[in-house]
Amino acid sequence: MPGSATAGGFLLVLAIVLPVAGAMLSLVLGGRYAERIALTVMPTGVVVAVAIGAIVWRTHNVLQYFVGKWDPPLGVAFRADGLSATMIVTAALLICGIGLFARAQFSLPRCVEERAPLVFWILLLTVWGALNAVFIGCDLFNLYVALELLTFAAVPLVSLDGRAETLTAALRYLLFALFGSILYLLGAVLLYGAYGTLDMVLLSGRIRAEPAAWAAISLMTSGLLAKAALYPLHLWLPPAHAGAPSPASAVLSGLVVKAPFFLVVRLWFDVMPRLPEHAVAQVLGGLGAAAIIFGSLVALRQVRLKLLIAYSTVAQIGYLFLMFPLAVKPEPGHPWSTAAWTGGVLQAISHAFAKAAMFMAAGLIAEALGHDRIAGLAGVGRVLPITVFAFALGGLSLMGLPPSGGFVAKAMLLTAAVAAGQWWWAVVVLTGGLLAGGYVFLVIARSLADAGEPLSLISTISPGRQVVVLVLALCAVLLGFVPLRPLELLQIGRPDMAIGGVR
Amino acid sequence: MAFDIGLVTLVLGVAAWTIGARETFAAVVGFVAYGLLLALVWVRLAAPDVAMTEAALGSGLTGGLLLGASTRLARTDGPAAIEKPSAIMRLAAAVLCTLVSAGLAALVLLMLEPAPTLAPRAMANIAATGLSNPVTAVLMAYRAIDTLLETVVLLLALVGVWSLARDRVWGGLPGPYHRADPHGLLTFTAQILVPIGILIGIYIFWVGSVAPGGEFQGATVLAAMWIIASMAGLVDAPPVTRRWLRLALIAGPALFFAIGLAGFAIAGGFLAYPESHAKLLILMIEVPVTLSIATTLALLVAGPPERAPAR
Amino acid sequence: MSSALDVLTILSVSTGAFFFLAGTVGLLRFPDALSRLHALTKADNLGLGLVVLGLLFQAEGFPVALKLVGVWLLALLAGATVTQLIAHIARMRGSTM
Amino acid sequence: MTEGTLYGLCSAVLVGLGLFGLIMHPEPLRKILAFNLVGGGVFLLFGVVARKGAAAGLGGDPVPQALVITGLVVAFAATALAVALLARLFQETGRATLQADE
Repeated sequence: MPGSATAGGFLLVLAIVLPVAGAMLSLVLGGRYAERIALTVMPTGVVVAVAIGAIVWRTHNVLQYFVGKWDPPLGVAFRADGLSATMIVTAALLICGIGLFARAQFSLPRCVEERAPLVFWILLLTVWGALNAVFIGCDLFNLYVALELLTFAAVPLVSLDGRAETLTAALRYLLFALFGSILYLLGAVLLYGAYGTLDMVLLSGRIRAEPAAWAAISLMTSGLLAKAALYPLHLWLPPAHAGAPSPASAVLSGLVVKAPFFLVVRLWFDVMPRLPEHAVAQVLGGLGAAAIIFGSLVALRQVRLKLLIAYSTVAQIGYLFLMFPLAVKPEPGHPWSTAAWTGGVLQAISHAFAKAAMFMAAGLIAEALGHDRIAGLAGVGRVLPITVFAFALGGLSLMGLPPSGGFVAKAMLLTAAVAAGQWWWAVVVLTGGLLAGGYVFLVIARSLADAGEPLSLISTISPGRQVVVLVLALCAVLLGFVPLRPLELLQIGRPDMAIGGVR
Repeated sequence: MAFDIGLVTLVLGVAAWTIGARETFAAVVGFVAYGLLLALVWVRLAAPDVAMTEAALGSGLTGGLLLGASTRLARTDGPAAIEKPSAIMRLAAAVLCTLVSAGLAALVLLMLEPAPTLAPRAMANIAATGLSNPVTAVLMAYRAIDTLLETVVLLLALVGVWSLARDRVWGGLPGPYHRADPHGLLTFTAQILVPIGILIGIYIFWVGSVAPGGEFQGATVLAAMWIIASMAGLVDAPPVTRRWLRLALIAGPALFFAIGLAGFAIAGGFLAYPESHAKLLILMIEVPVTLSIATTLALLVAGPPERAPAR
Repeated sequence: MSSALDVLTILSVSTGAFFFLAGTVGLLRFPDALSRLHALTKADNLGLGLVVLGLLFQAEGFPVALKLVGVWLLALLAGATVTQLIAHIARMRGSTM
Repeated sequence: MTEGTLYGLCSAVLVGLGLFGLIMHPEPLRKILAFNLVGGGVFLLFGVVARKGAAAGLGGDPVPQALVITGLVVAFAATALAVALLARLFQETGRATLQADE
């Protein structure tokens, strides 16, 4: 049985209500206020997120809330364990950074309402609320609604400029996402039919190794993979993430694709910890490895900066799935299994910061130059030193070089692979790092090259925006300095894992 | 049972037609029929609430939307211009989908009978909600958070649709213009049908607390009436920047949130209702929610602003 | 008493079903749009009317009977309007559809 | 075989049919149509589960029935968004396909 609701559980409700209420208020008050509302909601939301994290950290227990006082299976529960709390704080910090950055681009005129700014702020706030709903959701159908909310907020962000290419990208994204939702829903109904509940905690106690459970986990995982753009279901991602306005790209690449990944982790490790077979996990890892190699190779051949970063996202998503063959059976709770799990989650977080910073840096460069052709970047390092530096810091994390969050994450995956005797994953991690080094170096070397003649900028970039980008990139780096003890936060509420196994 | 077998055959036949039809328009017509047949299936499965939603929303409004789209996109280049997937691809997909079907069929045959159910729990607690239709009790009490998020989903879909307007028509009127013909038959029909339809919509919503029906079904009927009236040119959509329109759109979710939050104070939890006032509070939520859903559905069908605002 | 009503219901609904069948055959076999529409609406309106009439004998109470008649009237209205619109388009295109 | 099982088999075939359309149809509008068709099949499976869970004097478990109502509304919202995207794409390019320009 799930425990009772815990004190402070109302914070979970606030984490959803605040951003969504902000979005509705923006719609009603109109464009002139949308930006101000968003900028008011953001610090409040960060306070809520940090409070959730602090409570989970201090009490060393999960935060739980039964909506309407109806306990599962009849009602719907919200639940925040260490992993949820970490994701919520990550999302809050990133959304704030992106919001501050986007002010210059989506600032609102005082007299008439304009389409793009109004829509952008509403969508940004809703993405945030939907992400929080995914991170604390505990009921498979409630999570379906949250995922759809996330999709409907994310898709229009892609086509905000209304060009034919971005419209095509948005439509393709939507179709992939709908395909994914249908498979997910099909899995959910099979579970309900077999076990009479959709609550994850109850399900984890009832589930047995039988055909219905097998079919459900395969269908749901496949659906979520389409939404997470894991190779070979990645086709929609590069045009969508590269075509969106840069703050939107940062949200999409940094946060939105992490939501379906988060749910796969939940399903595999929390709902059905004893179910997945090693062989199936190897397949997932294999797809991850293919994504790393393919994404990185294609990124190397890109002509445009934003597309390069988007293909790098395809590759970095691959790393997330390397944790499955290493952390799933045969021995959950084994030190290497915990290391792999933690490494995978840390990769999700550090990539979120690094990739958001890199997309926004690319946005600034494109704004200054009027284009984002990699061949034409020479001299940018001189005019936008902070931006290029931030891009390089983000790149550090992608390559997995110290000091960075990416380094710790990849080192953990590497250690786990070696310890588990599955050396082939270690080869993939190292190769992926080298290839990432290649495409990041390509950009940095270009930017630092001598232009020969002074660059003609079409607009100047305020230092404030560059600093925001730098701060996000620094967050990715700082994750590498976090002592390992706080990583125990991630383990709170996870029955199967040996706490301290990461040491 | 003979009736059920006949119905299943029809449903499958129409579904195959919808997937296989050469013309998109024909496929859409097939889809509308498919929806109506599914509504019958829902009646056979003892789910009249779902049957009404399927007929009104799944078949009616979705069908209308797709019909409109198929005629609008009719001038697109013919099938010849579009690359057909190769025969091998088609074969692979066919094998894959057959496997999915076969697997699902096997699972259906393996399903427990009787299946695990929440019906006894839903009935045991229904007194606390003041409702007597268990489906409405699930939607408005036990799983009210789903319904609340769903109203937000609809709103967001509308923001998404509006975001597809061209910049110069922002603030303009949604959808194409329909000129009224005061002596036309459509105008005549609309004048008779719309008042009756509004009455029926309100009735379906009202009866939802005790009998099949509810806010989604009622709101869909109301939205359909607005669409008919606008097709006849009797009403026109307001400019999307109108404050009252925006208020009508968010009234439902906003009140839902407000009463949910008030639950912290009066019933000790988000979206909890004190037993003595549960029915009243649920009604207070349902009225604006019906209004907001109806407005949102109608505007979703109308599409993004297309006509520049009169300045 | 009730068995007499049952007989009436069976007769009426069966006749109604026959008209539906006839209408459908007409829709499939008649040569041009206008006569197809004619077959369809004539037979269907009559068919539905007879089905409703048959069900009236089984109705429990006045409100249910009123709803049944309402269904028929609304179907008549919708059918007539749609037929008119289709016929209009058919004539404008001058085709046999 | 009960009627529930019969409709369950029907939904299994519908899902397969719809998925085939969703994957294979090159035109986006047909994909959207197929998505709705699969949706109908999946929802039907909810209905079958509900029917098999008939208890407490009810003809079916009300929880999955309510979920279907929510699901139908979400599917409509998805369809409306997809159709609007497609219509705008058509306005911009005169085409309603997903072919890349490259």
